[in-house]
Amino acid sequence: MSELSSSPPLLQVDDLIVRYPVKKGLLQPRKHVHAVNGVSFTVRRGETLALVGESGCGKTTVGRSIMRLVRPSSGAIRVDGIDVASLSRRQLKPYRRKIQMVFQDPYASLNPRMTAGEIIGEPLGNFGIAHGADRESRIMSLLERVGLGRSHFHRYPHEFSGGQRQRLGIARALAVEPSLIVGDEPLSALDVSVQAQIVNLLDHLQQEFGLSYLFIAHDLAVVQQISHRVAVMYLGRIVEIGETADIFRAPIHPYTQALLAAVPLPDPRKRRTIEPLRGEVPSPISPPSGCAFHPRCPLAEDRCRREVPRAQEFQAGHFAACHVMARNNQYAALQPVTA
Amino acid sequence: MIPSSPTLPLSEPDTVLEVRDLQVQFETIDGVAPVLEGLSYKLHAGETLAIVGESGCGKTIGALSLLRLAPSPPARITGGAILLNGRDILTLPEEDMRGIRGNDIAMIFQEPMTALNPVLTIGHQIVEPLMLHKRLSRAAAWERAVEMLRLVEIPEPERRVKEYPHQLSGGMRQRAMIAMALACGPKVLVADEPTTALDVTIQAQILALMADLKRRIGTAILLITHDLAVVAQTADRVVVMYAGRVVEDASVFELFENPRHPYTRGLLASIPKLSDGNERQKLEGIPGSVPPVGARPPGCTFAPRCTLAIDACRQSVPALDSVSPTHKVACWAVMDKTSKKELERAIV
Amino acid sequence: MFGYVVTRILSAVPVMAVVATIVFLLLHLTPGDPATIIAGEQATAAEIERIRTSLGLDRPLLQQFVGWLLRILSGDLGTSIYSGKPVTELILQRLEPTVSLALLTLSIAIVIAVPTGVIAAWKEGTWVDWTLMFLAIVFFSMPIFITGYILIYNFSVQWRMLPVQGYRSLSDGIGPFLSHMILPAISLGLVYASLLARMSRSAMLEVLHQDYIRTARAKGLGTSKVLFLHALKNAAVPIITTIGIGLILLISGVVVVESVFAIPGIGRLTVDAILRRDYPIIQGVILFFSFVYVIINLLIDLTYRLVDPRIKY
Amino acid sequence: ADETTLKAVMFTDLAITDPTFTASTITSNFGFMVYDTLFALDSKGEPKPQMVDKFEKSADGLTWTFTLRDGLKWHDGTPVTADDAVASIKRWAKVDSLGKALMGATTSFEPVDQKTFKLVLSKPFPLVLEAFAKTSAYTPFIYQKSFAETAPSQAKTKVVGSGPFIFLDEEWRPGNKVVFRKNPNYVPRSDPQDGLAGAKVPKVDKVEWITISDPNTAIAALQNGEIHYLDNPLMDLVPMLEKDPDLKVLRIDPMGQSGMIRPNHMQKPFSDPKARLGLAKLVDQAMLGAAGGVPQNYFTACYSFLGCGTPLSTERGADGFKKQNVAEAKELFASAGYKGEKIVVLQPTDVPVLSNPTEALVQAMRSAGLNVEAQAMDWGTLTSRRTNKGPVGEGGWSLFLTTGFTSGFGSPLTHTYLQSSCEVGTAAGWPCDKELQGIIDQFQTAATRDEQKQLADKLNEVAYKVLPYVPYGQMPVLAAYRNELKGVQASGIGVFYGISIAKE
Amino acid sequence: MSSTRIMISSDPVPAQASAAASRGRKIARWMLRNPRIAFGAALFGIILLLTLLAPLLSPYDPLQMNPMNRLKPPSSEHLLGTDALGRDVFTRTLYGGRASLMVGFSVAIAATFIGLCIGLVSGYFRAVDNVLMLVMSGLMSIPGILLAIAMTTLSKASVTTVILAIVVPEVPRTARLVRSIVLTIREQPYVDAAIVTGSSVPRILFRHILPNTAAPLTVQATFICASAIIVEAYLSFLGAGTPPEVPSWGNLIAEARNFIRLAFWILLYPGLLLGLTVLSVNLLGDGLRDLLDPRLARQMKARS
Ligand SMILES: Nc1ncnc2c1ncn2[C@@H]1O[C@H](COP(=O)(O)OP(=O)(O)OP(=O)(O)O)[C@@H](O)[C@H]1O
Ligand SMILES: Nc1ncnc2c1ncn2[C@@H]1O[C@H](COP(=O)(O)OP(=O)(O)OP(=O)(O)O)[C@@H](O)[C@H]1O
Ligand SMILES: [Mg+2]
Ligand SMILES: [Mg+2]
Repeated sequence: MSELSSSPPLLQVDDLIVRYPVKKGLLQPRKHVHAVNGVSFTVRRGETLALVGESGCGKTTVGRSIMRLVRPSSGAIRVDGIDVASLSRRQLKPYRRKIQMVFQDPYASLNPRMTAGEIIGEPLGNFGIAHGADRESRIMSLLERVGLGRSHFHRYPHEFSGGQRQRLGIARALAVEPSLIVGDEPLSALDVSVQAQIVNLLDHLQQEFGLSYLFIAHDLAVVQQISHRVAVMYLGRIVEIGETADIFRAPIHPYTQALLAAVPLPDPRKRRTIEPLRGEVPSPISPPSGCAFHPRCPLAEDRCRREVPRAQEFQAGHFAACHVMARNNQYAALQPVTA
Repeated sequence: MIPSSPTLPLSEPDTVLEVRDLQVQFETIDGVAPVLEGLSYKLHAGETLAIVGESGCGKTIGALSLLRLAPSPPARITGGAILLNGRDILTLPEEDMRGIRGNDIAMIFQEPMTALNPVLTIGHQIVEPLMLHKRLSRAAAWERAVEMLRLVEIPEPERRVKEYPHQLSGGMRQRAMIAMALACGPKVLVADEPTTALDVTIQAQILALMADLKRRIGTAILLITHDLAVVAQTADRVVVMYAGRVVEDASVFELFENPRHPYTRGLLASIPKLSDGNERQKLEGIPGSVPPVGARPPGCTFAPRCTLAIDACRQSVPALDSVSPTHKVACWAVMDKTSKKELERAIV
Repeated sequence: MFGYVVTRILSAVPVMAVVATIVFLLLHLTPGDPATIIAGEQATAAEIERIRTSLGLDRPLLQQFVGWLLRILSGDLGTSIYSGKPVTELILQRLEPTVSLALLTLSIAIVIAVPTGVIAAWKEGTWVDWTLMFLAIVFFSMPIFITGYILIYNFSVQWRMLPVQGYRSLSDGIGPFLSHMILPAISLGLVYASLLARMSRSAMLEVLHQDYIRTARAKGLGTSKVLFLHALKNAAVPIITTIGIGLILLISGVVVVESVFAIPGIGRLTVDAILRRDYPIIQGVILFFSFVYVIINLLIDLTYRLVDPRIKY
Repeated sequence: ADETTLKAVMFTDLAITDPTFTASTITSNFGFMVYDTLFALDSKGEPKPQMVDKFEKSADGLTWTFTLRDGLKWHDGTPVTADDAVASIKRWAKVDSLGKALMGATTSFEPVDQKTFKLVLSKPFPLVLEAFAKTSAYTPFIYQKSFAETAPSQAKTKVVGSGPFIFLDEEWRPGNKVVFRKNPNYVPRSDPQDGLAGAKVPKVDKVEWITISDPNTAIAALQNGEIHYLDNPLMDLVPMLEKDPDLKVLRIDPMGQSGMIRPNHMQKPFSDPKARLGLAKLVDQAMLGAAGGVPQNYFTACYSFLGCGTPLSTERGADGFKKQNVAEAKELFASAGYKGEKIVVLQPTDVPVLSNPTEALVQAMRSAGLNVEAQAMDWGTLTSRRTNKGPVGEGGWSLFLTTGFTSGFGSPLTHTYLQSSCEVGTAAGWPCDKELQGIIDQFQTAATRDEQKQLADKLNEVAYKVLPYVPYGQMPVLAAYRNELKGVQASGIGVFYGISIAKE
Repeated sequence: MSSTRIMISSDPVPAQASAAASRGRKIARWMLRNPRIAFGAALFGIILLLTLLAPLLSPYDPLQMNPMNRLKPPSSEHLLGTDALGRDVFTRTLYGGRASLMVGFSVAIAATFIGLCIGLVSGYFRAVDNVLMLVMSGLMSIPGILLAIAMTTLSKASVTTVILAIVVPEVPRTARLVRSIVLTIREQPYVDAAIVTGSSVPRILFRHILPNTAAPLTVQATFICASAIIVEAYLSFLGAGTPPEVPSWGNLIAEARNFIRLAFWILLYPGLLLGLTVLSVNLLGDGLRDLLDPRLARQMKARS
């Protein structure tokens, strides 16, 4: 992993802020959903960065901003050093060959009226990558690469099972030979047995093509399986980021700790005894002052209510944003959360 | 805080609910297709029984059939029996069945958002079964509703009782749902994926709450889920379903420590396990996917995905047989290896 | 809430401006001119010219448009070219019959249609559903005037039970009012009730497949509670929408019914005005309708709130 | 509660209350309710004094002195004066053709005192009394002076009459009903009612004109007893009404209306008289009548331009036109140089009595090989379309059907449709023929009946060559009413004085 | 068929029995499942056939009049009697169907097409959306029939004018329906996927969004067709319809209404055929709606 960290970042996100206007009457003041509130991270070549967090914390929004499906309110997204936000529609096209996306819902992300061949062939046609027989053979090889057969070429999505559909989605993303694939919870709609198939496929593809993944997920167990580094989001901000092993072994932020503690273990002998985190994620329309986590945090202090904590490096490549931990510098003392 | 050791079933505990060879089919104009082909299990008092299986294997239909609420058409119960305290409720007139719903058997559903009526207050929805089954006066029922909300640890229950579902967060809604289900003190609580739609932190809260309530009220819980981790954390016993049939039925320890059915093994091998180590194990997964209703293969339905499948599997359906007093499995391959006779002796 | 209402009413302004422009252009860019009609059957060209000048119809179009707009903005819809009566007064005179007809039709339709829809949805796929919906579609397919004639012929001409035509104000007593209104309201109501019944059914079907209905039944509630409390209250929003749309569609039907039953309502006023090219009335009435449209939509939105607590303003 | 209210459905809705502003007939009807006239026609069509008590004519016929009756009062209580009468007649004369002719022959027309006014002519004018008693188109009703002094192009809406009924403006619902109340102060003449002349005695407390636009509904309402009187019932249903024992059908105006086919004299093909002759050859009057739904016993084929049943009626020159002759028509069109150009026929679909005959005529024209395009429109559009003098390509037209009150046809001077003066102001169709117009003009000085009759013969003969329009028959104006109504008279125009409601 | 199958349920339940079913039984089962479509289509087909075969079925010219032989009751000579101008009612009723159906079809096609264009543009391009929707709201707030009467009476009466007059009030409804579909579909992940994979705007519009409008628009078009046939009759009834020369059902009924009490047959037969046609088209539409997508009902509701 050391050679990974030395290579220059493929994707660099700097202080990304995305707000959605909330529809209101003409007379009411305009409100915003602060979906992403200053997020920074990098993804290096061949690396998988997992973005985890509870529902509504802005994971998808980060992914969509990178794909330029959403226009950020501010901040920079650089791919190979080029700022995505400044690209015109035409310039966007080559950019999109570098980055592709796999979507959460394997049902809704495939046009039900197109055959598997057409779906995978679409990017090939759009980017003028291949034509005629060449295109067909490329489609075939893509199908095979994701574990589908030639016989699937003329089938429609509804004739596939969930896992097969997700394979189609991956094949489509692979068609343009991207460097980075953003996967927005690509596993969460699948059964465990099928999840495992896809995890293995993604792993395999990464090794084969040196792909990078930005892997959005909320299932921490899966994340540990697949990612090199993990970023934990809470209410529009990254509260902790670091190497997977570090995060799982020694989480710093109380939220990360709580999150890990909440994951049920598939072992009846290891039943949880820790009291679950209280309360729920507050509304991103009016996020709490200071550290957004403070209302739920067992360690919250006065300062947390007032001041937004800044990310600090606790260990090489392991950052967290927490006043209390920074003060106590207790991370080293933390015990692994699993019993 | 939560009792961590599962309560092991006694040698012959009282059975609250027994499902015996339940058969359900879908009858459409296109033809008839079986959904449940002989579902059997027992639920004992004070026990949590988990039913697991992949999507589409008939868990929900099975659960709804307990209340005779499977969507009809197309679903129709064509055979078997459901014994509640020894009485077959499939033979009851609809009138009496209503007296059982919400009173003896209560249910909570996966989506707390859609399972609560959005246009009625939480209180109203909790009060309804109380007035109906317990014949409480309106005032008394409302009082009890507030109590129930307090029981499920909803803060400010006096205020929340007058609110509508959309004013509550997802976790609160699921708590309200539980309060509603438990209002009449049912003997059986059927929970169909009660936490699937929730975040892990909230899931942990709800599971903790359910465990706590079970301890305090003693209701038997039928927990339907596809998350084996949740099962491991909460269940006493586990029934594994595949394509409308039970393939394995075991105590939670036996199941996780000594899974017998290839399907169960596959499931377990598919679960990524959270560890504090650095190692990344390889997940195995199960090739293929659950056959849709109406396209199930003959013989053992799992055979096409099974690496151990033998000829017998493709020809006839294996019966659910005991491999230990608390462990049953339906698999030709497994049965082949374990001498049946030997087993029978061991049980006696 | 109040702010919302004000905003909504203000949002009517651009809509009405569009309507005003459409109507003005429609009227003034097409042939046919009121002067010749006013002049009478035997008038000569010179006399027509004289009247045209006196009506200001010889002025440039833009000048007429601006003048008219300015007057509207000052709240003056103008006066009828013919009777010289203020358009506002004419509309107000005609309002009562039309409103009574619409409301009575509405009540009849709702009383018939909603239970029909509920029952059909409940009995989905059975012969009850089939019969009710077949009847609904048959009535829906019947031209209103034919229904009207059939009713007049039987109830008034043959059996002499009810008057043929005309309108009695409610202030003349409920008996005369109803006896004059019942046939028109039925002939209109059948179409409208059919629409509403079909919509109620599909709204109910949609609701009946929702999870919370299953929850309600899992609590042991009886059919009528489930149907009329849990389901209907949720189906109310689409039903109310249909009632609203229907109310707007009703206006088209009212025009026909008012002709058949000689009811002095707004529909007839407009048709007469169009035939005579009484521009101020046509413009006034159509503006009025667009205002009513906005108000009806506003009322519908406000009613949503009554039935659905999720809707906020 | 004991008030008697007569409910009537008129042939159309009252839209305008100023009878000098519009020539529309319903406004005339309205005038006869609330206003009074100096003279009025009796049932034989003779002018008889009405507001005028007595009048004198000088021996040379040039000076006329009129005295108003005693007791004439406006509805506001003020007395009717000679001033009012003179101002009203002058206002009327600005718009009415006969009035213009009269004024053209007048040196002075001034009030003498409260009740007397004097007319001094520059040359003899035989139709002075006919003019004052005119009932068709513009009727010279007497208004208050203040009313009469506004220009006729300015419609007056405030109605203060001196007639037998008072108009209740505040109860007027345009498009729905017009309400009149009995004028308690009206002093009727002592001679009995005869046509529009004689005593006008209001015998009911209220008259309501109700608008029912659907003719079927109107008839059902009459049969159901919801209304008493139905003006101009749908012709087709008249036989049914006649069979109803509760109803009577009366020829209110026995001479009724005359049908006219108006070709456009300004544009091809009908600018050529041969084409007009051809058109006339295609007309089968009985067929057009039947198409219009006129029961046979009510229809009169009429070949007199001055109307049938009028004193000057004549069929001279009409012999070749009494039978449809398609072959001849074809020839005539051919010789007029017709080569299949488009002929645009205006068809007023909202007037059944015109629309159906139009369709029948169109069919006849097509059978003669004419390229006809029938353009459907409502009567309102038609009246405006017909003012377009241009070729058919530019919104012009070739012919349309209309009717006129036969009573106005009796004299060529009052017969608007006959005027062929080649001036702008003639009726749509714009016939232009010096010879014909010459004959018409001679009527201004034709004093004796004989002279007039001779001229009339000549006129009819010339007119059948020139064909300012093609007549297609005559039908009475009818009214149906319930038996309870007593005293309904054939007064030529529906009036409601003299009518009482008998209580069962 | 594949597109419709998708819409029935994303998880079809094929039954074992169906594999062996013969073609005839398949059709029979299809009709059993969609009795409204089957019945509606059959009825509509018969009517269409009758009108198309009019020249073969009737010896008369629909315009040939004979005023002297008017209002004759049905006889062997005139199967359904004659009308007020002595024309053969049977012939006119058949030919009338041609005009009425033509109006119905034309209106349905035109309104659908125009509404589709406006709806697509409005739904996809925010910039013009507000303006277009404002104009649509304006048009919608004018009661359709009044707008139509104004348009037909104020301009030259012709079949085209009538079609236009019926189309205009229908357009906003269709446009809104399409717009709401576009707004929903453009939120679909597969549209995002198309954007991400470099699809151009036209490709997204026509390949990904447009096909989704086909089913609801087909249903909408049938309802528009049915309503257009009725509206044409209303317009004729109010004296603002197709030129009387055109023997549309509306005209036949309008002409006949004055004679109901003398000769009811003139009104009865065109009226009956009109009603049956509208009924058959409505049945077809209803059936199609449920067949194509039960969820469609919701979008139809939102169309106003
Ligand atoms: N188009 C939008 N308009 C307005 N608000 C939005 C929009 N999309 C997302 N949001 C809001 O922004 C916040 C972040 O949403 P986002 O979808 O990025 O979260 P997420 O972390 O992906 O959640 P999940 O796990 O549920 O997918 C949420 O509160 C969401 O409601
Ligand atoms: N109303 C219905 N119509 C048709 N098929 C249905 C219906 N309800 C359920 N099914 C089918 O019945 C089978 C069993 O459904 P069920 O809901 O019991 O599965 P499940 O095990 O609960 O799955 P999940 O984990 O996805 O909830 C599935 O294949 C499903 O597609
Ligand atoms: Mg997301
Ligand atoms: Mg389920």
